[in-house]
Amino acid sequence: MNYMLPMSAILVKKEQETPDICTLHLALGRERPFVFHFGQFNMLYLFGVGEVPISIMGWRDGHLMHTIRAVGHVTRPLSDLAEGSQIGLRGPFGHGWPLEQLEGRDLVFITAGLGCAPVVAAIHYAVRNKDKYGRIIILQGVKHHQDLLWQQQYDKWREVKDCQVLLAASRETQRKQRWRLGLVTGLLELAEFNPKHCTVMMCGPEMMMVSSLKYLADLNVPEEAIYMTLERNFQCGVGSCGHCQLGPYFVCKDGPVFHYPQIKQWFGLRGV
Amino acid sequence: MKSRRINVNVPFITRLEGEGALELVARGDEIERLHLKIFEPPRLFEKFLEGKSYEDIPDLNARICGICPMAYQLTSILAIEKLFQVKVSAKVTQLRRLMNLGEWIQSHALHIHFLAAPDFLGFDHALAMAKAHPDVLKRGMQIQEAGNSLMTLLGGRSVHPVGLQVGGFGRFPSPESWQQAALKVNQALPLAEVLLRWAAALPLPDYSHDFLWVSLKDTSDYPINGGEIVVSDGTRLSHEQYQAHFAEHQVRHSTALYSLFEGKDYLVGPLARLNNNVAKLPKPIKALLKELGVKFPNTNPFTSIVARCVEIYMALLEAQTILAQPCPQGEASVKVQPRAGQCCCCTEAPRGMIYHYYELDEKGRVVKCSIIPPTSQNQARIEQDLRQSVARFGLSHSDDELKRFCEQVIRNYDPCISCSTHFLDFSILRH
Amino acid sequence: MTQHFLPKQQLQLLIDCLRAEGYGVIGPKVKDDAIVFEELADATELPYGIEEDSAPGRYQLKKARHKRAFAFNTGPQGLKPFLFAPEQELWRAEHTDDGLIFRQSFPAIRPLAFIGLRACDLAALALQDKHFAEGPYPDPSYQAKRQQLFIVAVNCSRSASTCFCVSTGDGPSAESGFDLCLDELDRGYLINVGSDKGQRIADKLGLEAASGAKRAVATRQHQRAVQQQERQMPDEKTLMTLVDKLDDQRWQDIAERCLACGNCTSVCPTCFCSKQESHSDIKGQASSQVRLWDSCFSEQHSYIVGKVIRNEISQRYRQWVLHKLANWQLQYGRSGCVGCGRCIAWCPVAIDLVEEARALCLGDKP
Amino acid sequence: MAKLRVAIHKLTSCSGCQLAILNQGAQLLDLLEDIDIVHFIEGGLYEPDASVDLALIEGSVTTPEDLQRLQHARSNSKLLVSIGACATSGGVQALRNMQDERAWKQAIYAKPEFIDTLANSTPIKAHAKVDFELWGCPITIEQLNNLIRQLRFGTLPIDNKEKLCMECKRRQQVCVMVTRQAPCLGPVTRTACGALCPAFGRACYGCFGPSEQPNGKSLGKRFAGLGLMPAQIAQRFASIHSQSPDFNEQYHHWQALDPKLSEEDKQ
Ligand SMILES: Cc1cc2nc3c(=O)[nH]c(=O)nc-3n(C[C@H](O)[C@H](O)[C@H](O)COP(=O)(O)OP(=O)(O)OC[C@H]3O[C@@H](n4cnc5c(N)ncnc54)[C@H](O)[C@@H]3O)c2cc1C
Ligand code: SF4
Ligand code: SF4
Ligand code: SF4
Repeated sequence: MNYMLPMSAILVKKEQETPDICTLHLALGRERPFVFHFGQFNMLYLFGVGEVPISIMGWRDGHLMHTIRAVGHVTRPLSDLAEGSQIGLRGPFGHGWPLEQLEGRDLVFITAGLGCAPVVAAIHYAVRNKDKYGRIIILQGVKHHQDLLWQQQYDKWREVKDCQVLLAASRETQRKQRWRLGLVTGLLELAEFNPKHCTVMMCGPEMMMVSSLKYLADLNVPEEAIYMTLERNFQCGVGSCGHCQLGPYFVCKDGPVFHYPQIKQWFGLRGV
Repeated sequence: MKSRRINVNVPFITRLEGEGALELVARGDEIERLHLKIFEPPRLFEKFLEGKSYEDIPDLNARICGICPMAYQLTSILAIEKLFQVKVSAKVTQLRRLMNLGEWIQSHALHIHFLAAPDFLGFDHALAMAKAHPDVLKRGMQIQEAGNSLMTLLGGRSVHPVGLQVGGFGRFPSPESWQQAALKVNQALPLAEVLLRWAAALPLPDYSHDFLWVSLKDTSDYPINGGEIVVSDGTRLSHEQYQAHFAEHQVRHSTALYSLFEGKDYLVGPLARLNNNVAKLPKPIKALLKELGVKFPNTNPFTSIVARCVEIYMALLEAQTILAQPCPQGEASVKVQPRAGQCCCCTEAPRGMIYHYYELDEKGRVVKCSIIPPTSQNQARIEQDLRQSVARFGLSHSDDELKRFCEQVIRNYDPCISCSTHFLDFSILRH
Repeated sequence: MTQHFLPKQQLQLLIDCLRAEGYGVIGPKVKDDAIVFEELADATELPYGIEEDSAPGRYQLKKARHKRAFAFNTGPQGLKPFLFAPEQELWRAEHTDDGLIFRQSFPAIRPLAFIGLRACDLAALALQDKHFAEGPYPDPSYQAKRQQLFIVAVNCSRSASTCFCVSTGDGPSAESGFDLCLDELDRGYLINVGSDKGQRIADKLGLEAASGAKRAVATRQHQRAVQQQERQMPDEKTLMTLVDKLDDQRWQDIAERCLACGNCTSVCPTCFCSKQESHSDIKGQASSQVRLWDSCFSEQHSYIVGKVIRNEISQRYRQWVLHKLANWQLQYGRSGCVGCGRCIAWCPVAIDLVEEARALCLGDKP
Repeated sequence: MAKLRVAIHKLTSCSGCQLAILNQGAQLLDLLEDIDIVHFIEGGLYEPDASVDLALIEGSVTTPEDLQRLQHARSNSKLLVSIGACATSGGVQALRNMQDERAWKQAIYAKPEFIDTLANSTPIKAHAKVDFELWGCPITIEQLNNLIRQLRFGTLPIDNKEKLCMECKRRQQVCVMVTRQAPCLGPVTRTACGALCPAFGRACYGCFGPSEQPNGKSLGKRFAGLGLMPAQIAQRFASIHSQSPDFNEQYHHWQALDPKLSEEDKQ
């Protein structure tokens, strides 16, 4: 693989999830499947506009999926692309979730806001391979309940045996069935899992992860059981551009999924 | 006889540098009132220059006009250098002239192709002309690029260049950029001849009439930033005598100041320059003019487009000669020592003579200044020309024809309304 | 290590030999009031009799009494811009009849020989090698340029006031990383061979062996350069304590002075940050992806949607120092500072890295 | 794809930024494949009422007419982009905002009552919603073309507020502040000009306006260290972008430290 040079990909299908979030289904111009780990990312390139790091959502029907929120210079026009358009793609880059090493453990997924793509991908995998794992706990926080992507998906997961789905809306005033008002961290006390034999995977705003860590500590979840994915500015995606540094780590190359003890010293500090 | 009441109103005369209006009031065959209205908001340059240091003046002055910024910079620099008794090297003087030539080339090329040519080829604007005459426009743009490249070579950019300073240049250009500019000039030079032939073949209406013209006249060269002020009536003046003979006054209809020579209107600009200096043209151009049967001095304002083409040709020829020499090296400026006093200078901007006057304090800060751009000087002349030419053209023409004619007459002068800092709105009121 | 002697007049011979081997020869010249590395036509273009007078925020060339070509120490840039170009096209995207295609861009690469690099430049090169050439994603154009490089180092016979390579262990004399290394004496050069490539050139020069006396002069020069250095960067272990000083008040003090202009990172021979831009042609048919030098002092460096992670100047200066002096050690096995002093001289507001590091690590009160 | 309909409006200015269109050279014809210029008085197109996708506004607001025309332009266009120093900060003519403007007019024009101007020269954003700004005096052809390209690609350009020093260093120019003690505004000025002034061996005078996080205070102090008097430092900030808040603040700060002024204050 030439890590520097994008390959072209065709946008075969676009699913509009919400007004500003869509899932792109991309056909790569080559036969063999695109090998990746959940939690890894690609650099997507829009002609003449630029490149952005986007997590890999999954692979379905021979197509690679990316879920994108239209927020700015690149992601807006990228989300406006018509089906049949071509873009560039480099990847996969970085380290994903250590899902293969977690057999037999309870899996706790904590996500908030819209940073859920890399975690949702992992949940899919875990549910599909349910027999390998213990309980699956899905904790998701959003601002308003209609912000939740893939509502039906969550409902389906609810039906899965040993799977617990807990939702929280932080800016809601009206109570709604199956929703808790407040922050995602508040859901932890409702979650039923074995703190001694679990793995936590987190994704979302750093503030949310910082406070989740406190709750997890209260629940006696060991730090070694915690993984998290981080977001930084990526220009190159391969640890060359220097933008993504967190202490001695290059988030793109050493992460974006980190084992918490590894980055503990640097995590959650202002302006680091 | 019952007089026809005519009312034409064109809010903005287009294809001028900057914007302005014209008001024409006529009763029957009599023009009662004819005003070139310039109402571009005054930018009060002369006032905010007060207190500014001689080092900052060239940069601020450039902003008077985006089309001929260099002329404003250099005129102030030359005036101040006179006061500070700075002697710059011959090399510096020559490079400054090269830069002036670049500005003439780009400004004239822009005027000819974007502003004037549509009049003669029967289009409303150059973009419409682009389809029918892409070659004409392309040629113009290539010549313009050559001019810009000279400005860029010596000033970093063609609009508000940064290379000039009191005492010389910040630095001499690099040999590579010198070569590049030479290449551009060499490519443009053959086009200049084609251009002149093209202009000479245009069906120019003949509206010759008597008027005064004023320009610099130098002993050796075609004048740009040297020589004395010469009026077509034979008067010769030093720059210092300018204020005694030329006076400005304000009129109600315009924010620009009117300038008169001993109470009379006069022309400045390429036609005035060429009329005074045709003898200084290089041989090949003289020969070509002869071949084409074009004669200067000429009192038909419509030939000013030809004058511009002549100047482009002349400028490119001279630029080629200068650029054929090796790229200059070494110290590009001399040290200057500010001193208090008064100074003034006239140079030839693309559109005609500019006059700058400064009074500086002992640190070289402006106490008072006065800047008289070419358009202020031409303004009275344009009105006079319109008065005569419109009468000759005939008021019986339709309003639309009249409007077009007036605009064309005005465009002969290439008034730069930004530098006189001003806007043109056309209205004809006929009783 | 046998040393040879090249008489002063024969320096041109060295240049000619290198050229005959197919190298473009790059060396120091005076340009725009500084020593810059540019293609040399011949030895006469070298900065004979020129030294620099540098201090925090100041760099001035002065005429010395001697006529040596390499009496200066550093210019604003060393090797970095040649290997890691300030602006470089990485690839081009084009709309063609076959759809969107991508083409890798390779800069024109030719063998270059550098004359006059210093020990600190070589140390910096070793660090850039680690970053650009030795990781899991090596940079192809860096590698290609690097392989073609021939280095003629020169040992410093004096130190500028901003130099502190002794304390970082990187100078003033080069120990490795060169093909040839010179000690400049009044009448010529001692030449040390550092590689087979270097040996081949040395053989062609037909050198005489250097006398003991000449070698003694070189040793004295070395000692003088060592003694002249007043600045002292704390040792690496001490520098690691910076990671415990994230909340030090000093960062705020520095931020009042720091312009966050990025000059220090741009002149630093080890800094490697870059950003990318897409430059499309006017027709929107082809677009090139361009890599540009960037700096951790710019806002965009730590920008993610919704926020700038290092939003304050104090945080950016902290990032620079923390990365350069401490975290670099974890990333590449040593501090990222080679003691060249460029960031001190070329800081427009005269911030002195050593002074700041000492204040932070050792509590020095400047 | 339909062409982008563009109107170019000029308020109070020197017309220099519009030249970014007319100085394109032969590539202008390529540009015109993509855009339809419908209003551009200097270019001979007069359609002030046409509705457009993009209005480019050159110049500052200094008269009631300027203001009217701006409001008109805003309501006729989907996107409004101010171009150049005049439009983004008030430009050079905003120097008058710092002075007693009425007295000025009297001095130049014998009959100031003929001239109708607003009290100040103000940027476009003071009067209308602005979608993007191109800074620079003048803007460059590259800035303009990049804007148009990015709009064609369905997005706006990245607003690059990086400091001039970065561009200067990338071009490997030698710092004039360090070698010549020139009072360079590069460390507080926006990138995009190509670091022209340092290339000519002189100090940047800030014609592209303030950069991100300009530490004007520290730079001003450095100028003092280089030997400039407070009034001279104030003048450095009172050039092309005197009314941008960052430069204005420094102007007032240093002007107040001018010994002559504080003498007068005491009296
Ligand atoms: C590992 C990782 C995974 C991500 N996964 C997803 C995902 O699955 N879905 C999703 O919608 N978003 C994801 N993001 C966030 C996404 O990268 C940003 O939203 C995107 O870069 C914003 O670019 P923009 O041009 O639209 O926004 P603007 O705010 O206009 O950004 C301007 C420019 O900043 C630069 N930039 C580089 N890195 C970033 C960054 N991290 N955030 C913002 N700007 C950046 C880019 O060059 C970008 O064009 C992920 C980010 C990271 C680091
Ligand atoms: S940090 Fe400063 S002294 Fe150290 S290598 Fe970089 S520029 Fe040189
Ligand atoms: S993070 Fe800063 S210090 Fe580190 S390489 Fe990048 S620019 Fe240099
Ligand atoms: S260096 Fe500064 S003043 Fe000079 S052109 Fe650039 S921004 Fe303008």
